[in-house]
Amino acid sequence: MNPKPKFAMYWAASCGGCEIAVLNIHEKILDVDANFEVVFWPVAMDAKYKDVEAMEDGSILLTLFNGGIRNDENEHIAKLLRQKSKILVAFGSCACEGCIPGLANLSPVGEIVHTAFNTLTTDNPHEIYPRTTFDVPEGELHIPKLSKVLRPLDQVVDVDYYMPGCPPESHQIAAVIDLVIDVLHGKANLPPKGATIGVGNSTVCDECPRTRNIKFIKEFKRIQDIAPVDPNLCLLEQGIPCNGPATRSGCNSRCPNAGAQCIGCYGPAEGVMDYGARLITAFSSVIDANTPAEIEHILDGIPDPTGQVYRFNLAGSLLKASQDAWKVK
Amino acid sequence: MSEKKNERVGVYVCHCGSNIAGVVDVVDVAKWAQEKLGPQGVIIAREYKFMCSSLGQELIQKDIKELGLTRIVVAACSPHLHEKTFRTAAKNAGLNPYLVELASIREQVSWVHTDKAVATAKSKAVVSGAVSRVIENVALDEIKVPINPNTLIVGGGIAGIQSALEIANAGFHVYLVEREPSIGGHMAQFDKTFPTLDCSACILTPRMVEAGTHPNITLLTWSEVVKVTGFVGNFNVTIKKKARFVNEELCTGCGICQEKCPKKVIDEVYEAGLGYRKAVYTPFAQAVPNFPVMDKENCTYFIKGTCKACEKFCPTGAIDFKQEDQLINIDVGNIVLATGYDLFDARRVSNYGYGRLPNVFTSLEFERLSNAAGPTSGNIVLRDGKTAPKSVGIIHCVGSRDKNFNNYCSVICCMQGLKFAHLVHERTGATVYNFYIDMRTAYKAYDEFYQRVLEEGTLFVRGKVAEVTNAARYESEKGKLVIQVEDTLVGKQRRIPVDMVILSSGLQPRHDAKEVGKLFGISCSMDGWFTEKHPKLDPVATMTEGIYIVGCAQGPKDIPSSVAQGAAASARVLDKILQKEVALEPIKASVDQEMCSGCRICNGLCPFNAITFLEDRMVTEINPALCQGCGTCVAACPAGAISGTGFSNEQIIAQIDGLLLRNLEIQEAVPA
Amino acid sequence: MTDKIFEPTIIGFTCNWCSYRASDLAGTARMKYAPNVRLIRMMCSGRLDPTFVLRALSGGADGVMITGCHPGECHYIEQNYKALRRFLLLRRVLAGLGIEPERVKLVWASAAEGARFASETTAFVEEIRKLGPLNWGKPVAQLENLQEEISKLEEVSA
Amino acid sequence: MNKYLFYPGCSMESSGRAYGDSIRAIVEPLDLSFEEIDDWNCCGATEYLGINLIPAYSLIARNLALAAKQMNGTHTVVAPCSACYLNLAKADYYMQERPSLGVKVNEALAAGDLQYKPGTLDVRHLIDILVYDVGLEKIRSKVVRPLHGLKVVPYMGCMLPRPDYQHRWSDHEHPTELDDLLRALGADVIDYPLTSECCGGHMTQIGPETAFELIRRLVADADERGAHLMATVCPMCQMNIDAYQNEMNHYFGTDYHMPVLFFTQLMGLAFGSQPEELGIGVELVSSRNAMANIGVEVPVTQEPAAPRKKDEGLPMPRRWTKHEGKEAVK
Repeated sequence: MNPKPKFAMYWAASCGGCEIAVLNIHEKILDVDANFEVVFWPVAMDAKYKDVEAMEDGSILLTLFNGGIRNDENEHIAKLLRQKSKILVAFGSCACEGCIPGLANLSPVGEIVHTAFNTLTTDNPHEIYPRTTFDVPEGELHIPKLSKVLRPLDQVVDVDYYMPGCPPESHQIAAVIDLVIDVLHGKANLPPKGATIGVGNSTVCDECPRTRNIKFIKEFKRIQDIAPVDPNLCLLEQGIPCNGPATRSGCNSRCPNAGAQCIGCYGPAEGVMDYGARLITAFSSVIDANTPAEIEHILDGIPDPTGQVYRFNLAGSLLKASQDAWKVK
Repeated sequence: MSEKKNERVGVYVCHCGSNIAGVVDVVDVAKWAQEKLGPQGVIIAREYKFMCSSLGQELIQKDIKELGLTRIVVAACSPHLHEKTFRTAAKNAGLNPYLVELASIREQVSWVHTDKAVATAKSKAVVSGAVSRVIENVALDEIKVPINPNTLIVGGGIAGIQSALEIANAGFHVYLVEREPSIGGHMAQFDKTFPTLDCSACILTPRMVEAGTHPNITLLTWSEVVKVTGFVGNFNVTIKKKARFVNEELCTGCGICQEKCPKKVIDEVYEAGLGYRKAVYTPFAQAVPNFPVMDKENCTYFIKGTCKACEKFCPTGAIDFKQEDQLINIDVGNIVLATGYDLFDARRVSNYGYGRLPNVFTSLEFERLSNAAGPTSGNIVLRDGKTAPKSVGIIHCVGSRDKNFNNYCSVICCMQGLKFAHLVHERTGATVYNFYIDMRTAYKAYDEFYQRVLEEGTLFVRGKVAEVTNAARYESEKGKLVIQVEDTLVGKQRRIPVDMVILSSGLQPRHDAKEVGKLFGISCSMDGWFTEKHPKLDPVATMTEGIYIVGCAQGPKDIPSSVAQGAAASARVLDKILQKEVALEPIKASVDQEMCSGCRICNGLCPFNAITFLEDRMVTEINPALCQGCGTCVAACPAGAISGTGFSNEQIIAQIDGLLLRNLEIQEAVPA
Repeated sequence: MTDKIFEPTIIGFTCNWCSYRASDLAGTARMKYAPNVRLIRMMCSGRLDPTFVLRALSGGADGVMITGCHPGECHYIEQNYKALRRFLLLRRVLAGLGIEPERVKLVWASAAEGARFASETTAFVEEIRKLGPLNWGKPVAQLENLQEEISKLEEVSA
Repeated sequence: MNKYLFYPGCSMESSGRAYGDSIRAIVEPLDLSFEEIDDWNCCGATEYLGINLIPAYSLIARNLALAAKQMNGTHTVVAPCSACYLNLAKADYYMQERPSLGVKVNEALAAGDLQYKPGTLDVRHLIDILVYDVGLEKIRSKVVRPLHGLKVVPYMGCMLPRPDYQHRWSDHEHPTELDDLLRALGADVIDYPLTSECCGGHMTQIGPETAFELIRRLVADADERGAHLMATVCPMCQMNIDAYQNEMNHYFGTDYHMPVLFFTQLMGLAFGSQPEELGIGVELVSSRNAMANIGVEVPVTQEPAAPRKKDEGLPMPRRWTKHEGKEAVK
């Protein structure tokens, strides 16, 4: 039989949760093994970049790329895998739209480095900072250089498909893998390029079982400040800024089911240009006040509006995605 | 953003004589559009002296046919002026009218900027924006809905009566709803009407009777509208018919009940608080209908549980203490609001002493005083009810043109003041002073009336009265009302003692105008008058299709203008009725029910109740007929499931990019 | 470029019934005002989707002017209040992104207030001129060269 | 026990001692507690603001600053004198209205380690407190000796109702608070059209003739209306009309005898205090005859019924109420 198609998975700036999610598909992983030859997957197996560099272009059928582009190493591998892969999937919220690491775009790199290496929470008596080059007897060592901002994958290379989620739900991953396998056996066709896969076509509320009424919010509260939270009533209706209304469905409203508000990891619905904008209108639309003073007072209930509406999407947002963000080279 | 469209766009830059060409280099703009916007799909860009001329329009039509243009941009004046013109032109050339965009380079550029280079540059941007936008435009068709031929008219004053008669005479049914027991409105309270001085009742009552007996008019007095749903052509209205406690079938209007009723009450409404009525009453002799109503608050029976004098004496047993309010539900196609005005409460101007000084009267009080049918049978006397005044001061602009109260001019006060002057002069021979800021006697035969009053010897003092006091400083002022005023013509402070002061109070929006506006889905101006669709070109229509405003509800005006508006609105209504169906602007929002998550964020946003939530399918739906196209819900939908025709996201985003000239390097603009 | 005064580019959103007519009136009355604003007509200020503002700012506009009927005077009865609510939250979010909230301004102007429209426009252009070109990427831009930053830090370490 | 910060003002210890005494007499029965502002200073009266704004405002603001330091539980400053009230209110208002002024004044205050943030305090006049906080009901309930038969004209003076920065008064042209209060004491209150006219203020010092004319108008009209006495809320009004009435009579060759008492003195009487405790008798135009009207047992007369009688007379419109005002203005 002809050789199995090649599969690769890589983590750039990410937490590793996406890998866990992939492994979480249980026995389905065997199908992956049965149908694919895993050629590159740093978390799961040992492999060298040079091996990948040695592969011929387009030789990898499917690459799941998770994590955003935060340093020159990430960027190098992203470009490399793009070159070697037929299908490059931006896998997980980080690769799709920056996710939590993307929030770092709100602060200068120097500040980030400083926070990481020299604040109360860090035990760094000699104030030793990373340097990009270091001489050792064996020669000069290089560590990757941080870029100014974190970029979602598609701001660096061309992306075939997007699979959001922090991490993507295992059942969705399984479904996607099934799909690809079906495609391999000619039982199905690939979705159009650029499509978002492994998601529903509406927003979280669509899957959320909580009852909903017309909303008139006089006060926004953090969930921990409400006792008791009504288990059956829409959280937003209870004054909790829930990102569900604007967040792509597909997770079976995991968080609201668990009694917590949706934080938006599945990103915007189809065709939405800016996720944050949708939440801004969502929240402001339910405010029940007409005078600037009253409205401002109600808005005070959302302590960090920017973080609230862009928690997962800052790097992918309209403003951060606009040309000039990366001009400085 | 969206994939490249292959539209064939024609751009037409208008010189508007020198209006545009004088400041904007139109030739350059056209040339630029042809070159730079070519990649976007501009295949022809022309400039012409007057695009709106028939030749200009033919130019476009010719290109549509010969060059197969699929989109048109006309860079000329404001869309509010000629959008229709060019849409129609396109339509006649077989292109959907909604594929035409106007780029305003006159009102928004050439008329407001001076630097030719800058103006030309801005014009390019504006054109570029319009081109990007028009490419995203989609063909739209007007929405047609049938029209119910019945009409509701709210308010039975002269404006409402006029409107009702016009429509009824044309053969269509009218429901005339009046809050008070009788139609007639304020005009029924007046004695004479300026400038001709014909007796108000004499000219009004025939109209009232006609309205009351007209086969096509259903009169609903002592009633109020409580609920309105639906939309132009198809309104459903709920009316509360307040209990009269008099059976209209049995009552003959003989009036015995009023005679026998032992309870005397001050009549705050018809007699302006200057006279009395009974607890069961018809406001005035010629009331239409002439069934009395029982005033529950004051009726001895309702208070003490005994009396029933009226019931005992009623020859037809029409008195019915058990009667209850009833709700009537009707369907109408159009609604005319003729809800009138409230008189400015003169007690607010405390330095004029009304309410404190007995012999200070308001205009409405004076109308009753001078009315032959009034409490004094037309004798103009002081509040003691007998003494005739020897000198009378008439103060204009009370509560009007005063930043402490109302900024606007109440229009009628000057003529009213002159009328009063004449009546006082004629009936008492007293010396009459008129205190005015400016004498405003516009309109036919009005100024002639002013001249006449001047000749009669009325004294005019130009100046705003500071105060009216009964604190005498000099012997001559003892027992008089002293009017302290700066005579701005003489440049002196004057103290003028008089026996009687008449305050020519201004007109105010009805105290409940805002609520009524909400009820019918129309808005009020900052002063509180109902807002017309266009102050000059569409004064009786409102933003809400099928709802019209006439008379003082729309702003202060005199009887002739009110009557004219009443008739005008009827013409508009009849036009609608005769068309049998009405075309609605196809600017509407709609929900993609696949994408709608039923989050209900939008549900609270529509003041026109166009948005409904389908509990069964847990999705939201928009009724296109009710939707007014404001687009608030479109902007609000967090799932991006609501889209709006005419002003879609694609159109506006494209226009933004166009205005910012990003479309010139659109390829680079889209990352990755 | 740098030596001559900065001419901001501003996108203005107007509602069809009040503020756009106000701008028309300013035109018919030949009132002169700053040419930096390019208008987009919508049916109502309630149509304003924050996306439009973000798109404008990310597309090269230095400021955005949103205009509508006076509160209580909206031709759609109360939709301008909804615009107000969005506007206030949007400003907070922009501030969080390092964009001066003053770059987005809300102006009420009735159809009769051509003069107001003109003066408010000119005033806003001046405000933006003071703020300078939009450089919302500030936190990013501060960091011209990462190498320098880190080498600086290195000196500190013994 | 309602607590207030109290700014007596200079006259309370001199020309207007009777006012001070009578206030002390009514505070307790109405269980009010007035805490005097420590180290307060003159408010500059009517003159200083006309001479030099910044120092004048600073002089006033010092009191506000001190009061602000002292406020515990209350943020209301009560001034019994109209001039004091107006000045304090004015300073508070304009420091907010014109930030530049606020800054300058605070600079000045800083010299004394003081500062005042406008809007911190509520500046109110005594009668405002009595009518709107204590309430007429309560006052009526404390009356043991109704003033039936005492014909009084209520004289508010011009500084109290105007300018009405905080909309405290029923009406700034013809305020009725004093009327209502006196009525509550049982007095026969006469409608006094001049209630908010000027008493001459400091014109008595710099242009007596002008002041005399103003005083004459007030006294003459009160006399015309058959008043036994005038009740006032302002030490300056009281002094002007009381102390200069004689000279005024000389000047015009008239012979008016119109006693002027503080409304608090009448309250004290109604509450049962003795005239001497209330400083009644110290006035120059003696109120002895006037007082006789209540000293003796007079038959209880009803409050004047509504002017409308059963005869053919026409009814009067309802009286204007503050409540209606709120609605009308909304």
